[in-house]
Amino acid sequence: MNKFKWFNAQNIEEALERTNATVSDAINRGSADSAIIKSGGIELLDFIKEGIIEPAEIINIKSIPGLEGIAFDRTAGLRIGANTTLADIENNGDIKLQYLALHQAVSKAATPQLRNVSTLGGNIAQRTRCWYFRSIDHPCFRKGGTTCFAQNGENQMHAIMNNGTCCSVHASSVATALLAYGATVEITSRGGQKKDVSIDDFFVNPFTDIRRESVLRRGEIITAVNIPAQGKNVKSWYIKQGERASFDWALADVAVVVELSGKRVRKAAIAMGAASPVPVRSKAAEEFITGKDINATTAAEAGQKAMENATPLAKNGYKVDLFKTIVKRALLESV
Amino acid sequence: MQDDHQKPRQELPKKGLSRRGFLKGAGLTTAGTVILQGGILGAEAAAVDKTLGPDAVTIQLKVNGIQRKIAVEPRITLADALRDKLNLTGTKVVCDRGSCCACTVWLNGKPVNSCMTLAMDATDAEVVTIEGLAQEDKLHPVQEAFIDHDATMCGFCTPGMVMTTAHLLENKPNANLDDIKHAIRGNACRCGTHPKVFDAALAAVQKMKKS
Amino acid sequence: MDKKTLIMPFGIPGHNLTQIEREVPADEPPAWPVNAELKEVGKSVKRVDARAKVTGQAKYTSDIQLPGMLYGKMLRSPYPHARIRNIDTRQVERHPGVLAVHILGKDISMAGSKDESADNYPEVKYIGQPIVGVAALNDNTAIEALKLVKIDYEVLPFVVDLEKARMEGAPLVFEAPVEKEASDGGEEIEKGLSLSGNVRGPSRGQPRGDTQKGFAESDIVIERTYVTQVHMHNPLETHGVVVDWKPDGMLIYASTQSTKGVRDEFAQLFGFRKSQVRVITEYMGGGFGAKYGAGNFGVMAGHLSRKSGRPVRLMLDRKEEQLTAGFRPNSVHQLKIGAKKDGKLSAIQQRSYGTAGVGLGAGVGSIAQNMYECPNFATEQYDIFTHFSPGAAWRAPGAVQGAFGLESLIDEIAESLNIDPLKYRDIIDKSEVRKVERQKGAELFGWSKRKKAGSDPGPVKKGMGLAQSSWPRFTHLDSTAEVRLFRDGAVEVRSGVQDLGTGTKTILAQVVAEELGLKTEDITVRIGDTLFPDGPPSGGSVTAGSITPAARNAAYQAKLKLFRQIASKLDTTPDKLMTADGKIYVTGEPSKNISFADALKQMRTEQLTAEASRSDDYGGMSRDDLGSVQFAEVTVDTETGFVKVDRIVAAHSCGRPLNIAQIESQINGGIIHGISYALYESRVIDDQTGQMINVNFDQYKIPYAFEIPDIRTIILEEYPAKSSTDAYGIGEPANIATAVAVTNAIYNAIGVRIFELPVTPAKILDALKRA
Amino acid sequence: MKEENHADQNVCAYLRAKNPFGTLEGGGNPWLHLDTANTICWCVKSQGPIGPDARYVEPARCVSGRSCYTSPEFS
Repeated sequence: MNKFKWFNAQNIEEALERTNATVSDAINRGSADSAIIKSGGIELLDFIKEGIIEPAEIINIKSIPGLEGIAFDRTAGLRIGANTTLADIENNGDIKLQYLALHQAVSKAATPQLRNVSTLGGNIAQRTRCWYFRSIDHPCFRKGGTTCFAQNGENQMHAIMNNGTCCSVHASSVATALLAYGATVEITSRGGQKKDVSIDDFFVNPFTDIRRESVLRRGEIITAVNIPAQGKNVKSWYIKQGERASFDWALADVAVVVELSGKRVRKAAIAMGAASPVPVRSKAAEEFITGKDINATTAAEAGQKAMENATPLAKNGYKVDLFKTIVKRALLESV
Repeated sequence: MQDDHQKPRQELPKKGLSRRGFLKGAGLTTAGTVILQGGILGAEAAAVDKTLGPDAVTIQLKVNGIQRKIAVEPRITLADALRDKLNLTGTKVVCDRGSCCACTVWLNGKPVNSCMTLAMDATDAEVVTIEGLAQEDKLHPVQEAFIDHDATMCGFCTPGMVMTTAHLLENKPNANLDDIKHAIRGNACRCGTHPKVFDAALAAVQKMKKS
Repeated sequence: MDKKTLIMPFGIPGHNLTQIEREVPADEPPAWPVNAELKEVGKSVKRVDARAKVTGQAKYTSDIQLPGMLYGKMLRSPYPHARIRNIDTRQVERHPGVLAVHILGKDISMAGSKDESADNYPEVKYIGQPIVGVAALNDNTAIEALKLVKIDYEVLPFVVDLEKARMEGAPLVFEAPVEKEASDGGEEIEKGLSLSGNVRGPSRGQPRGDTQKGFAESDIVIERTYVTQVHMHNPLETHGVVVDWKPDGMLIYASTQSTKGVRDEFAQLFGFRKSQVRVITEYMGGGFGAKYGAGNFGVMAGHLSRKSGRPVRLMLDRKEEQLTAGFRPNSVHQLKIGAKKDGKLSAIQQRSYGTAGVGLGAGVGSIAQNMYECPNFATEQYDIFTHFSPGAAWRAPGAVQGAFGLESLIDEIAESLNIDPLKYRDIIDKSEVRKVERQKGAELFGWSKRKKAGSDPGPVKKGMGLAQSSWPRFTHLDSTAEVRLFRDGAVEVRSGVQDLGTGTKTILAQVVAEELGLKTEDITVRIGDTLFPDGPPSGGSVTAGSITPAARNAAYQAKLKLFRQIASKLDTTPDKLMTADGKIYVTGEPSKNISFADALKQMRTEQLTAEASRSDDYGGMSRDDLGSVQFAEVTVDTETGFVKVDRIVAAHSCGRPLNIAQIESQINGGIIHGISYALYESRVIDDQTGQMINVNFDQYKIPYAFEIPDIRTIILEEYPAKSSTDAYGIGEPANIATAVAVTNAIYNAIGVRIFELPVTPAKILDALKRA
Repeated sequence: MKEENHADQNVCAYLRAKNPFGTLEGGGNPWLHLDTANTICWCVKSQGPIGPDARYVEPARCVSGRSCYTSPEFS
């Protein structure tokens, strides 16, 4: 690791004043003078250890009081501070009861040891685990290079949709659940301005801007994630399939949130991670299942619809089948 | 210095430090305001003197019950600080990326990857390493069970396995096989001790019930 | 040499146990009875070093800190193929905290600072090939310093893919074969196997009979191609050393499977006598076959230590380990087997290709040649060179790849002949050991409940399969142990042999305790140090079979010496004395005894020592094998393609079992490696850059808790009457059959065969679509 | 087989091989039973399977006449 300075921020303003780069900035514009914000630090340390960034200063925001915690209110919904660890989310009773798919997604993320440290803010702001992107030896588009090695290379883990430019997939499986619940990300910027960004808008597709995966800019910080209250008849389920059951990144993951009227689906959100460069909802599947009962036939059909626009690459065609199956199963399990 | 770890460690809070005061009672917006006010008030104080490093900085932490002062560059991980500065080499670095948990130590009562924790983040913290798990000469029941059930082979994953398992049993005395698998799901072993680790952990549950 | 005759147990208790007469060297100890009659041997004795391991006190090479020690790091080639025009290290030498810089030449023993010139630079043939090393005050400084090295490369075309490397016109890894090159004497030198392009071979092993004729006489002939992946070792402790060079010798801490091998290479390279080089491996974090020899990193550390005058620690990081420290080569294995209607095999023909990068050794072993009765056998095994780091031996090298093909095809032939695969082995396998293992294993496993292939209803299907293994009983005769008795009561066994985590320390203590009538915990084990008599390298499952007889023999000789000293004190002659339960007795007069500890107090000298070596196998060397049978049950999700191994039953033999718990542990390990080979692990190389891209534990998938099935082992006691302990290793046998037992079970679940490892969801879904 | 039996050869002092089959009968000459398709060979001088002459290392080729050859007598 390179030498860097350390700054314990006591408040958000202080942190935002000092920071001059996000990880994405540092990767693309050089990091010699960059001062980067760190919460849990897993992601940041990973990049530094790989030599992909060499920040001049780390601004520790773990030291900022009040940035962690979970508050649940039946009408206002759920608010999770950005510094809240995944372990605290996993162990929260309200979340287990009211936001089952989120609980499931969090408890399947990383390892227990990492969940004790990783924060929600860091988790959704993390960069793709594409093995080319993570390799200092592969100057890909996302690192300011001139090619996507995965397009014609080892793309077995990669995107099966929206994959024409860069076929990486977003790493956060927690985000898949947040997307299905219609969460918003609270971003605070210099001067204390806050904005709530819908999670749909939080992630950035590579064809929009290949050098970043979220709208987060320097001088901004995630302060919380808010999730609306879910009605009484809302059910949810999350399924993650990695190569290993013990701990792994998702080859495919699906979060389903359905609002029922009797047995009939009134509203559905079907979110897929590891399908596209950013987590996506399948409008086709959602529209199909809305107004219908969920049963083996309709669930399977919804799975088919979810993959209507799939454009698999040479080595990841199996992921299409995988998604069809887990969309189906998540729908069936949700009720 | 080498003998420090043989001294008894002090009792640690089992659940670690949690700041559950967050947002409780106070309205959400209020908390946000408080933060911002703090920020404004603190702006003047945020002078250069608050920046530490990049050269060695002296930090304090409690390791295995003993208050220690060490000089570390901010880039030094907790694992390296323990191994190189305190000669506590029981903590092993294997993957160096948080994917194998061989470097597991308890940081404020919670098992974490010391290879992915900067020593700075352990400032004023309580750390327990494999060397500090036994109380004087009395092994932790998990350590005893690992010996009795041949749960070590090369032994390189063992410190991490033991620290993870011991933490589980301290917090969940009735742990079953599924709990054990969930707890050690991130701990890599290349020799294949897992079946014996399962046996040992289950035996330790019984042992701890009796004691 | 004087000889004597021993009557020894021979065969399998409960099956065919009998006695056999063996002529053995006169100084060998008497034969031990079967394990049931022994006190320490054959029991689940606790590991003697377990406490050190569970408390973090065990010091591995990577934990060694010597006064003034520096940290070494190496700069490695980023290119798979390049010529080096120039290396500029001037900036590095001036970098604060750097105390030595060294450039490796073609001949790394000779390359000092003076002959570092372009002519002496090696041609780079793989990514990760080390070039420059630095020793600095800490790791981070060393890494920083290496960034200041300037190397001018001429980048050359490369090939890393097995199939592409075989093609005509592929970039050559090795140019101009040395065939027909004249020696100084003008004669043509030995050719070796031919090299054509990057294809070298074939190696034809030991063919027998006439396969053409055999196939013509067959009622059924099936030919298939089996493909296996590259499998990384990934011991948790990486390769590495701490080297302290002094003008009069070297001290080396090494994470190695062969202390004496490391010693000999350092001595040869640095111009010392072997006695001037001391290698220590007290604790070692796994090797699995890859940790042999000094290693380029070791030699680099040696040069850096010599130049700086300080000890240097150089451990590979995980990326370096995966990039450069060896792997099990992949294989493309074409196998053709002919059989008669009654199942008897009439011909086996195999051809294989594999790549060990720039190295050799990518064959599929000799399991197809050895395991079953078949009069006609032929093999052609080719090595394909690629621009990648060299492979290394990996737990049953060749046999694991070979078994995947052989045991898949035997299963398929049984199916075609409508014979149960278990019963089919009874027809073609002459091994008594495996026969018993099949019976016992099938019963414990519940083989009779196996259903017809693919017959489970629903999308999630269960299946059962089995496979067998064969591994020769190897021993290494240059294996010596010393037993020392101390007047203060200590009993020590010493040898250079190392404990990789297999439990060598404990079994040595057990056999010495047994011989002396003591308890295992009474014995102090000092091994892994070349100051002690040479032990065997640990590879090929030779350790237990090589060093435990030596240790027992040494204990026996020490005991006789002690008897000679104390016989008069018990008013008897030495030949009347015996040991048991911590005492020395007069045979036939149990009241006349002295405790072992008291006997030691009466020794004439402070210490008494005896040394002994592994003798030749009793009854002559033979090529019989260690056999095993493993059964697997799997669940296959046909909608997602995911496979889970639910349980394994493994029946194994390893001669006289010495420590049941440790053998179980090793079998568990072999099985888990096998499952991982079957389902998870695979090196991924990007063909565009030649880089390995899953070069970490994050993307290179080894199994964790939820991937581990329920494992039951059956350890068959079996006495071949070949040495004073009659013990053999279990490391390799445990690893051979698992993967193919799993794939045979997958077939049984889904009714479709998979011919390529690892069996990923993609392959299952693809196979189901094709079916 | 014949072409791989090197019992009669003076192989280079710097050749090493790890071949389980070779240790069957002990002693210091593992290549007596060598089947290089299943054996890892390396050169001590270069610490790898690429010899100092940039050619590959195997017992049949690491013999007198090769430019980097060292007779066992002089090692």
